[in-house]
Amino acid sequence: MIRVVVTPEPINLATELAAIEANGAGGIASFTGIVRADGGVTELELEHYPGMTEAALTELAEIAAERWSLLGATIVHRVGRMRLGERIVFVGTAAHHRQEALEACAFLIDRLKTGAPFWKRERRGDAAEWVAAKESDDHAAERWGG
Amino acid sequence: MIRVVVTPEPINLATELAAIEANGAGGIASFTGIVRADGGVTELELEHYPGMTEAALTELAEIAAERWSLLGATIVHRVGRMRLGERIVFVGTAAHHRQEALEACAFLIDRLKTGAPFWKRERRGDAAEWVAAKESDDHAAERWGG
Amino acid sequence: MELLYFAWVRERVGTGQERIDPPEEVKTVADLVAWLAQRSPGHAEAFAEPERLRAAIDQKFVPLDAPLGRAREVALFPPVTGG
Amino acid sequence: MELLYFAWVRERVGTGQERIDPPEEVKTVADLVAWLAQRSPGHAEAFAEPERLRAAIDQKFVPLDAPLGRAREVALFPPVTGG
Repeated sequence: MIRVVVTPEPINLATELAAIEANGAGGIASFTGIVRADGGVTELELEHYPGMTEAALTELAEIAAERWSLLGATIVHRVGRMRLGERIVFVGTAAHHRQEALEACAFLIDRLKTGAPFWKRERRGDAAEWVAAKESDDHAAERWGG
Repeated sequence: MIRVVVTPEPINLATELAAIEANGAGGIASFTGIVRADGGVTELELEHYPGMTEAALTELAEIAAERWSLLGATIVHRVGRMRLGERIVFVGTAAHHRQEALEACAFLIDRLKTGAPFWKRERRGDAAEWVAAKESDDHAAERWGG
Repeated sequence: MELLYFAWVRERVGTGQERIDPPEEVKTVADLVAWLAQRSPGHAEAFAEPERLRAAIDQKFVPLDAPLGRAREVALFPPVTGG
Repeated sequence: MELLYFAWVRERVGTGQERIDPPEEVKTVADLVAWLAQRSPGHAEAFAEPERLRAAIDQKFVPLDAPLGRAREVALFPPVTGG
């Protein structure tokens, strides 16, 4: 079962994990991205492209579900303003075997970084700066082929 | 911070995730293994070697923490009797970057399968059978070298 | 044609959305970017370096040399940085 | 020397723990396994196929040809199946 959520509300990990476990799999892998104090960051802001974002994430989840025979795939991405320590993104995968769950989880977070219309702005006190795309993220996304 | 727990109690995911998030990392990866109804299994029983188990898991976590510069690593393994759908094992890793967290998590679950003294017995109604070790698990553990 | 702008493209243009009717010689996304750059000082600033831009037509990512075809919604934005 | 047995080794021997004092010619884990096999029908059944056994000395995994040395605790068990 595929679950895609784009929300300005804090991500509830217990709720998401319960949902991904409800798929009856033997293995659940997850990744959670959290706002860090990178170089003095005090707040993070996420802009997105409503409509396209949900479609792009759903397509990614469907690709992963087929490629790794997943029983479930969840992507939850927060948008709007976030404070240090808050969750930006949660990816969860459910499969019969651990390898499939783990690989699909790595695939989803790698591809999400370069294949979904989100833009990050870092705030440092009163200053705000759009985050530049990283070449390392392109390479990470490309290693999955396709 | 390394956290190793071997317990007959159900694994509380929310508690474990909160603990691993408390390491202040940017990325958290996790894997949860769950009792499946494989070929009619109705219950699972886990035996272990008290003392050696905790030492072996702690050593694994320390190896991973060093190799991937982790900010935190958690291994929780349940022992005793478990019903279908219950969690057998939780592995969580915290790192600055997602790649490190994800790789270390895959390493820990692969190595735990062949490098810690646990023995599984599957129950199917009144019949009980010790699970045979899988060659595929040996290969998965070996791909990490060392 | 509905245009959408995101992140610093939106900020430089001064709006996130506008409806435009480009002339017939505007055939690709790159043509559109060059044409838009003439609309205002804000547009000029947003579209000065097309190599820094990415695009989507009707909510699908496309390269800048993609033909506009019967596009109803075109979005212009910097490389994405989610996750 | 403290001996520990786990899983089906424990079940076949009939106990999870026993204290033994092997003779001097028992120098390796494999020697110990062969010697233990003579102790009872249960031991014989547990230790009939040494290639199916794994071992730990003082809580560290060792191969079956490892010398016992000054081992205080030796554990014998099937290949592990955790996770």
